[in-house]
Amino acid sequence: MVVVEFVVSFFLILGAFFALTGSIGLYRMTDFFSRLHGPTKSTTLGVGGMALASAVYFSFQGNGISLHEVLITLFLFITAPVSAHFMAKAARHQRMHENKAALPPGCEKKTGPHV
Amino acid sequence: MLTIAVIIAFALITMAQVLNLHRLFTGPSLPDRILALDNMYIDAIALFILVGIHFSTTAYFEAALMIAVMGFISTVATSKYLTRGDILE
Amino acid sequence: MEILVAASVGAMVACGVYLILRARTFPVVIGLTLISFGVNIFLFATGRLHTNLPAIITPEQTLYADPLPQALVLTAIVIGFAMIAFVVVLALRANGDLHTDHVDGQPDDGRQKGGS
Amino acid sequence: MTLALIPLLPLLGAFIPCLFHNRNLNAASAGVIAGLSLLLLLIQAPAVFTGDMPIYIRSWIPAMGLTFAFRVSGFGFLFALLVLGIGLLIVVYARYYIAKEDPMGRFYTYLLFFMGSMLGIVLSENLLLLMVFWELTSISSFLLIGFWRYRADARQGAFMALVITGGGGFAMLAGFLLLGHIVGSFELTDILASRQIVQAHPLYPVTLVLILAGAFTKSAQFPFQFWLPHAMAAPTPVSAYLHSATMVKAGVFLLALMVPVLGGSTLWFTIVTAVGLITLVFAAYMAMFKDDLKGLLAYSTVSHLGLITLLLGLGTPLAVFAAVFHIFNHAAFKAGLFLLAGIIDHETGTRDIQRLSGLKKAMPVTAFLTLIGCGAMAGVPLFNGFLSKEMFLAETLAPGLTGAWSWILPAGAVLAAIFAVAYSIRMLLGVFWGNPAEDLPGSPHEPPVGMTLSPAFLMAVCVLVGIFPAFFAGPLVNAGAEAILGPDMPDFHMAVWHGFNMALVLSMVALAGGVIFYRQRQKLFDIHVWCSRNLDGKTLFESLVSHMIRSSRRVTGCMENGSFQRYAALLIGSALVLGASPFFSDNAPFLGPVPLTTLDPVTLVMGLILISAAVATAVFHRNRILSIIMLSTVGLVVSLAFSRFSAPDLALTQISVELVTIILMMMALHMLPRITPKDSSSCRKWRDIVLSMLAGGGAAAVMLAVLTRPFDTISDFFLARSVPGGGGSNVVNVILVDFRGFDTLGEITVLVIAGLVIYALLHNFEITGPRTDALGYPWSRDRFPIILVNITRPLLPLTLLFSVYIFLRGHNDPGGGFIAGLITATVLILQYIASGIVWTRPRFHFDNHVIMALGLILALVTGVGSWVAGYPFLTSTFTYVSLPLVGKFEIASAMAFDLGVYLAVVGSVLLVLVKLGTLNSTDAQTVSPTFLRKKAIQKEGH
Amino acid sequence: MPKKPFLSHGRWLPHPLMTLMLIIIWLLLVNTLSFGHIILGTLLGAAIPWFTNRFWPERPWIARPVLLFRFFFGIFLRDILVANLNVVRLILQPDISQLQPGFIAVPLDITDQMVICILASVISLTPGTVSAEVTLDRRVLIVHGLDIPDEKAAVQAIKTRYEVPLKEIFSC
Amino acid sequence: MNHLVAAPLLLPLLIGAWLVLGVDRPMAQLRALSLAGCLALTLITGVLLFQSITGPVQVYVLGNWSPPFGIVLVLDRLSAMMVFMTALLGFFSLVYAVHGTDLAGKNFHALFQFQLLGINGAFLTGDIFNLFVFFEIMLLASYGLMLHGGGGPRIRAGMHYALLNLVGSSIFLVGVGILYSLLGTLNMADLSVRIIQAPEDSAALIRAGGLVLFAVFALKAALLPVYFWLPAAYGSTSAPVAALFAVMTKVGVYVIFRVFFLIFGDHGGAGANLLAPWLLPAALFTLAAGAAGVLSARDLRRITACLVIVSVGTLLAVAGTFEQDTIAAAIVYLPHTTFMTGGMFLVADMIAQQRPDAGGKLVPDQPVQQQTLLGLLFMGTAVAIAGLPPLSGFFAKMMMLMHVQDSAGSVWIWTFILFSGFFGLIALGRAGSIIFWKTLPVKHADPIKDAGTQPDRLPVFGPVYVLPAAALLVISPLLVIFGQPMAQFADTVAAQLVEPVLYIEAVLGHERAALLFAQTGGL
Ligand code: NA
Ligand code: NA
Repeated sequence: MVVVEFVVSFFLILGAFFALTGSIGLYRMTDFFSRLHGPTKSTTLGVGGMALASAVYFSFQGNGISLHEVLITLFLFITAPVSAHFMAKAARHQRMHENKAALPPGCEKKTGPHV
Repeated sequence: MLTIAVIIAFALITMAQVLNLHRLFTGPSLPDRILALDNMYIDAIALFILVGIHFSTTAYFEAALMIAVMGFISTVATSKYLTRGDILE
Repeated sequence: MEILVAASVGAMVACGVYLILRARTFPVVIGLTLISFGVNIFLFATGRLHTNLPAIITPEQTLYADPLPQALVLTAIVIGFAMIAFVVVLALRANGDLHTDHVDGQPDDGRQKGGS
Repeated sequence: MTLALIPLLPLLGAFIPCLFHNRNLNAASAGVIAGLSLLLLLIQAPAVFTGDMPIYIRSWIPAMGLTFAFRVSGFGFLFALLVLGIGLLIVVYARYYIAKEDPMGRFYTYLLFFMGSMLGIVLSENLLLLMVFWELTSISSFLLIGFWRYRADARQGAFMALVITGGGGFAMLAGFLLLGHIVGSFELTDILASRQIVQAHPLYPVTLVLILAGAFTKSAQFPFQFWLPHAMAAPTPVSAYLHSATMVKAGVFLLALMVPVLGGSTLWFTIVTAVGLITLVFAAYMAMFKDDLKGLLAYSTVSHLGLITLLLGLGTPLAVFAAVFHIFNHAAFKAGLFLLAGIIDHETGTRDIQRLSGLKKAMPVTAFLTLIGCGAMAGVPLFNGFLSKEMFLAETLAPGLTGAWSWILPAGAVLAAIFAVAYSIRMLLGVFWGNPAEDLPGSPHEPPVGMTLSPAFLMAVCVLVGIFPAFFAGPLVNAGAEAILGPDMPDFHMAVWHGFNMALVLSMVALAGGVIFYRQRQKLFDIHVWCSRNLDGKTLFESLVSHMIRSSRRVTGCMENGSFQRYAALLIGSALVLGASPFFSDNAPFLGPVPLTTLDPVTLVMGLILISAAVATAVFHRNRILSIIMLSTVGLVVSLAFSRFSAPDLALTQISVELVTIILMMMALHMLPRITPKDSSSCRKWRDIVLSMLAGGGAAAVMLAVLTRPFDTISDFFLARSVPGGGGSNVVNVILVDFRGFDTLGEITVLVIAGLVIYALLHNFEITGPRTDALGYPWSRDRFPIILVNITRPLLPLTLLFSVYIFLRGHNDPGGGFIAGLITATVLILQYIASGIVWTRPRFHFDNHVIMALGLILALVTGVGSWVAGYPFLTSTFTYVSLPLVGKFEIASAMAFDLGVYLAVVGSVLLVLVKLGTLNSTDAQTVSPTFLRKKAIQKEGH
Repeated sequence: MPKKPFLSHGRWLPHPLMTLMLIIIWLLLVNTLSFGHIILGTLLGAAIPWFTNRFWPERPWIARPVLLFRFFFGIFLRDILVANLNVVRLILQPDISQLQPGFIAVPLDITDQMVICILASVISLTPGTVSAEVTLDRRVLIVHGLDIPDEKAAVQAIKTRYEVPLKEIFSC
Repeated sequence: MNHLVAAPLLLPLLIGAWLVLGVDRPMAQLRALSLAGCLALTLITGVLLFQSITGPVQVYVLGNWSPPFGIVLVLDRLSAMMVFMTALLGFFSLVYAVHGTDLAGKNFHALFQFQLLGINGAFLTGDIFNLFVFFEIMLLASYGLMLHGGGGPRIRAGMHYALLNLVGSSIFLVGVGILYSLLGTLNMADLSVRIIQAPEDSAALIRAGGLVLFAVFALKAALLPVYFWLPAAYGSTSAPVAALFAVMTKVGVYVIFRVFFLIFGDHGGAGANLLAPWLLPAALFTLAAGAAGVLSARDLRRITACLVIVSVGTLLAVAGTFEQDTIAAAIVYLPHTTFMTGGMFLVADMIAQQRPDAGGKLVPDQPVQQQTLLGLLFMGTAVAIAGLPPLSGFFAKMMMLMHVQDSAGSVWIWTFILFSGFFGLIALGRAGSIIFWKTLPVKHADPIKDAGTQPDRLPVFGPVYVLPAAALLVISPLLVIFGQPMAQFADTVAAQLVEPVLYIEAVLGHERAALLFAQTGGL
């Protein structure tokens, strides 16, 4: 049981740490696109990890295996890139990248940002 | 041990939420705020999970799953509002 | 805990009321939504605040949170949703028909003298 | 019953003349009805003259002391006779008077209506019944005065009469109610016998004033006299009938009726006498200057009514006797004079004394009759008017008033008599004597015999009574006076000659004075014009009415200024004031005894996030999309709060509802201004801030007060019965679908209605959003980004599975039909968002109306199903079924109900959002769904 | 000559892969392996794809499931973990001004939209990159990198590490 | 259990759902269904009214969960009268509406049925939260009906109406929440028992909860200072809807009666006589404001709308004395004023339709086509409303004045009622005189210039069109002729209302009600 507790605790703290890191990225980074990385990756992974921790925890509560928390991770991993993609799209639509970073060569000939 | 771990996790997530809130309020752009809100949603999942472990109940699993499944819809809708105006066209 | 909940209800109601008193339909709708959040929490809390006592009958649990206000709030949320949907659309329709989103359907604010 | 028929015949038969299109039939039917009624009245005559008082009583509304009761007192008989007798004459006269173009049937209808009402007044035994008829005369006279609706003066006159007499009626109603209250009965017999009780009662003065107000308005007493002359815009028969003989006499009838119970007090004496005197003199004075014949007669009428009022005010037996006598006399001569004036008008086309002149050659009969009438009006001996007037003069000399004021009554009386003589002479000489007028609109000649008949009859009465009063009027007047006076009846013998006395002297003075006045009339006219420019009652009335309208418009406009902000502030303010009021008088501590629970840091931080997000929603409200984002933050934290405090179902519901709400709001926002302009002054803003602080503070305070109080609830029952009785362990869900399933049925009905209303609102509605985004960039050309399209499509089955899961487990765990429905609807909406309406609609081609209606019907049918088992609506049932291999599972009727909820939610949410989405999408809107489906299938084929 | 799909689809089972997934998810959701739920899950797994078939006309098929397996666990999960540690380091480093964020344009060889999406998602979930835009002609994927000292190398890394395996797995 | 008690709710719900289902069916079918439903509802409620007069208070225990746990419907005489009134008025409004009003927009008939459902629910429910639900049904349907057909003024007025009522709904929930949080129950009968046992220190809170509810009910009933939504809303919506709405303010009045007699009546407890200091002044000011509105209105519809306010003010001023006999008088007045104002909306609409230029505005125009018919209808209704004999208004008013005589504030009530009647008389007299008498010369159609346009522009109403207004008017003399039975009935209604023991006994059984006996010292 101690092992389980340890595993759960480890994953919880690690996950929470990742989640916090995501928010720190959101807080610290200087432009929108850089801010995007923390939440999309760290937070998703962190919360996904915490869900796994929860699965482990409930699997050892005496009510049989509980894996449904895995679904949280699964769905997070499916949806998080979509959100990120869309927010980036919105930001690009608002020309937020034009001052911050140079356009890649492939985009230059296109008119405007909505390549 | 687990109790302490949960408390630490709570503290970390709460701090994360505060940082999210900061970004939500300061922006400066709308995508920034949407991003902050989106992150708050995801961190809310963490809170549901922690509450579940803390109280040793599965009652909040559905809420967590619900956000994971559907939370992105509002982000998508808001982003589409910004890029297309017309969300449902 | 109780103070925090009370303060939250108060904040939502206060901000909601402030928004309701704006001159345009949209802030009013937002205000109504905010108020309904606050009122839902209020109604919910009439069953008192319980930690970790969800009203799902299990053999282990003997104490439960008051389920009745929860049911009421559920109903209130749904009804509130229907109402908000309606006013949102009404605001839209008013904007289309009256060519203004002023709550009084008056484009200019020349009549403000009555109130301010 | 015959007694009740006297007023009822004309009332109920009033519509009959209207049925004919033949003028003779109009008149004849009216005449027959009036005649029948008269016959019924005369049947009562023997009893009345022997001092009996036939009464007919039928219970009507005992709860309010209203009986259907009539009586024929001597006084009532006299009046009824006048009403019916003169009424019949008017019927005959009007047949010739009313022009072909005018709707004669309607005229007679109104006339009979009035006749019945008037009879009702004079024959009622119940005071409330009397009141009914009283107001009916107001209505019927309104219709009669306004008969020539196309004439402005008729309309104004009618309106004025209605307002004054109707308003007076309200006062009288109040007075009657008080009187009945004091006496304890509304039967006249009881009331008339209760003089002591009434006059000793503290409410007596109020009662008296209210009843007098009613009587004075009806009888056009000062200061209400002005409506009567303007009522002369009515057809002349109406003037003759209503405004001289009958209706205006209703006031004095009432005064006389009330003498036994209300009269005799100083108050009565003071008010009634004073009003009578002023009216008498003032109206007589005014009559002298009227060029319009009917105007002259109208003022004369007012004056004579004043005379009668004055007599009743004096209240001595002889005075009352004189009053009754004068009522009779005045009715006869004045009605006759009006009819004659009508003839003159009818034949010459004008009633202007200035223009009329020397008609006696062309209209000798008319002239002769007018002579009689004027004689009677002036109080010339041998005409009936002389008799009662002399009695009047005698009474004014009686020691009614003492001291310094004793001279005023005789002086006023004589003055009025002088005026009366003067205007009578003017009427007679001005019209008939002098050189024949030449420029008259019509060519004067005698009218048809039928028209002369009625005035001739009346003038004959004047003369006959004037010469043989005891024979022709004696019994009638005696009976009338006796009915009022009872044992006080004076032993008075009517005769032309009472010897040489003071009254006779005064009569003579009046006659002589009148002649002199008439001679000197030009000087008087000058003075009059100089001093009476602003004395016009009509102008006063109209300015009063328009002032009332204007000021009420001001008041209304001031309160009801059309500003929602004000209305909302008032509503919220009212709730605050009401809610706060109990605490001002309450000594108990505001907070209860229950200790506060400890606060953990996480909850604290989340609470602070909630509060700051709420504040941000308000602070950023002008940037609308930002405000929505803040709002959805609040929603998220609220959902967390629900889970924090043991409400998983609520957390789920809150999240899903929140999601749909945000989508909806943004869809609408696209077609609304993005920024809220600055509308409010800072003053207004501060007012709002204060009000919202109070509201929020109030809510918070009450919340806190509530949370610190002990609690005892019926919920234990739900917790105990949920599993055994409701078959589910999620108590919240069991409450929703079972214990309080009716609420839920109502709730989904609300959703369905919202769908319907929104659909109706958006039907045939077009609006376009802006062409660029908020920063001025053109919209992205990527309508349906492939990432979204391709992720959402496989996501659909997954999420539907999730919603099935949420649905099925709802009864035992958090979830249920509502949330499942919202998930289904949302993921379907997501398809619309991702792939567009054109693509999606044909793939989900159920009519959303039908889905939600089916949901509602399913829920309803489930509820009704319990009738089969003999239980009330919505009684649930459940059973456990065991299947081999599958195991034991539960089947509950609540599931069917919840399925109904599910369908209703899916249908209504889709209906609303899709309809809203198609608003701005031209291709989806203009093309029919079937076409879209074809097109999409074609595309698929490629 | 199209390759044989991993699981063939028919009229009654339009998306067999999805059916399988639904059954698994159902059992995960209900958290039991009881026979009743397996039946129910199978019923749902069959019914829902049938019901939503019209919404998902595309029939993605996996040419090389083994490769998918390898890609998922060998590259994807590993990268996620490593990349995250990397991102954590980048975020938490004291001086973030040293970062060189920027956009890169990844020319796409894949044409299947679904696979483009998967690629985009994978990119977003892995090292310091977020796919920000697919051009309207679906030929170029624009990616934002948190720290891209060398654009060309980054483009190349993405193409070789993710695009090529995906192209093989889905054979497009 | 008598299932008929639930019928006034289930029938419109079923018909409404059915109408939604057949949304694309031909209008004739929808109309037939809607009318049939309304007719059936009228008959059923008629039977219920009869049962309530002859029998005891009936309780319908929904879901078979005995009160106070489940929701109950309670049919006492007052609620029976109200549902019957609603059905009757609804039927006639609907008959009027099928002449074209229902074509002006979508979903009219379904909304109409749901409106009836909401109103009936508010009358029948014995549960305070369920009352909220029915309020919302009623309001949402009313928003739809009010806005039906659209147009600027309607939208503008509807916006205010809807927004204010939404604020009201939130306040309602706060009120319910306060009561529940202290008394722990939602059943109104149970509340009235529990309030007796409530601890001393909660009294102020309970009273605050009750008064907050009053603010909401005042909004529905249109009392000062929260009535301002009404004139514009009723004045701008379609006629049959306005006619039906004549009963909506009465829902507010009814609920004030119900809640503040049953729960906060004078039978002791923390909330005793809660409304006593508030109702009368509010009602009197409403009365005055309504009368001022009547006088200041510029068109007939608005006059009628303000008359609705007057009628509410009158009702509540009289009821504000809280005595059985005055309540009885108010209950006699209630159907009268509802039907007459409802009828007046229809008459006003018919008049407006036949006036080519002015419509309902009080300015001269060509004479209406059907002078006699419309004139008679107008005059009859006006006479009834202004409180002139021989129609019901006079008797109702007389009865009210008579019965408030001994109550506190009677002088004010008398003054206000009499003056408001006077104002009504002036306004209606003026209106009638302008509309029917002060006519402009008829513009004769120029056969060349207006070929084909002029003749069919103004409608001529057939008997069925006129029937609703006429039928409503006929109710007035009937109320007079059967004045005594009506008065007796009203007295029994008032008795049930003022002495709610029978109600409580019917809902909670003798034992619980006995608590009330104990408190009041036996009855
Ligand atoms: Na659209
Ligand atoms: Na990512």
